[in-house]
Amino acid sequence: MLYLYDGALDVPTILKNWYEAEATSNYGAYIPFVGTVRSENNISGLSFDIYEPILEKWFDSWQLKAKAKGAIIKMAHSRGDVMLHESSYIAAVFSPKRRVALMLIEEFVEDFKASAPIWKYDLKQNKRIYALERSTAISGSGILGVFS
Amino acid sequence: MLYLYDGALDVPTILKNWYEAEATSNYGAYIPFVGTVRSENNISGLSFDIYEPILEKWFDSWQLKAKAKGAIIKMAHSRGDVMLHESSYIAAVFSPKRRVALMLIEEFVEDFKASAPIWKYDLKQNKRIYALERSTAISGSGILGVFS
Amino acid sequence: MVRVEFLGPIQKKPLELEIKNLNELAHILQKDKELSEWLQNSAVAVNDTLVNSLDVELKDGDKISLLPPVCGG
Amino acid sequence: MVRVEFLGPIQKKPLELEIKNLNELAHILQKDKELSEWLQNSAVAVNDTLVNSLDVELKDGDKISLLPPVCGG
Repeated sequence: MLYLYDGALDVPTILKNWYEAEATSNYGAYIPFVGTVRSENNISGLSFDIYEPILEKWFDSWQLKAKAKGAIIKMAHSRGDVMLHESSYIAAVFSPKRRVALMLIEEFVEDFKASAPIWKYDLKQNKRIYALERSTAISGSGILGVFS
Repeated sequence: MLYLYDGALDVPTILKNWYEAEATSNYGAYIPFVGTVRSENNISGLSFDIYEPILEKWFDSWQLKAKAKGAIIKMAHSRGDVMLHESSYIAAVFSPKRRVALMLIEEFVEDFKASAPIWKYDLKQNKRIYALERSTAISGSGILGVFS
Repeated sequence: MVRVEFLGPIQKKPLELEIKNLNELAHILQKDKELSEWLQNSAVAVNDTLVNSLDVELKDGDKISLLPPVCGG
Repeated sequence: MVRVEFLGPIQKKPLELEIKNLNELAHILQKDKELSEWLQNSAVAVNDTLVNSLDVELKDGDKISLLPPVCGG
């Protein structure tokens, strides 16, 4: 339940499809998180690279954590360019109970920001500039830089 | 931005309308919470009474709290009967930043459960039974019961 | 005259009472045995604002609401 | 032969190296001045599993990936 799309996400359709897919699964809470490209720093948009093999493993490990609490997670992300006010990211939790859903969406989104192998670039004057200062080194980074 | 409906909510349409209404407001995060009627205790559905004057005041006070953080809140709730696997509640936060949105949706939904003047009834064999054991006394309750 | 409304599951018609404060209301309602549990677990609003104490003076036309335990969502 | 891939913003073609462990890889990559910052802030995966130490033996056909700082969403 990891969906990658070229370009911007069709948010209403994805939210509708996910809601309807779980309509009779007896989940009491559905919490999507939708991330949209904001106008700041004179960008015309953002662009994304994704390394899918590790993203899939990371997502599968979260799906197991969710399952242990009776919940499920769905996620959609854009590859390539996403322009101002378009959306590039949706994560959603379905859970029988609201407390689990509220905790899980927060933990998932924060770990996504820290760990998911996705790289962000600002689109500015036809250039694609790596957003290093807004990026986070994955836990365990730097081992190849230590003199041994 | 408080919407009350007779019967079940049309979740895909509401999520779509809210998303599109704020599409160019430059919010980076949109987090809806959707509450759906679960099959449990042999109920055929739930039913709700709402006291609107106090609900509106409560909601307005939250809108001010959200505004102080640059965010907005929208909420939809059902009046009357909502059957199994239909949805009765949507709350959503729009915020420039994800941290504010994640904190706010949690605080709002928890306070909603504790404070919003809405009463829930189980629908069971054509009876409407007040769900006292799942309900929460509003802060300050009981002052009329103290002998004075 | 003050109007007293019983919200949600409290199955009781509104009252019109000649009272000057919430203390008087507490005395009157405590005589109604059917209300005793509701008085223990209900919040009180005067003119749609929740109050936390009985030290509230009332005037002609005020509206008092009793709000039993809630469960939206 | 081991294949080394540089992901995301690291603008470098994959390498094919005859190495037996990650320590050897560290020595080789540290000679490339253009990589020095990336080595400090990148995570390392062997066959798409992240590793936390250089004490990893490598075998023919293994794939090593360097993952610079991430920012999804």
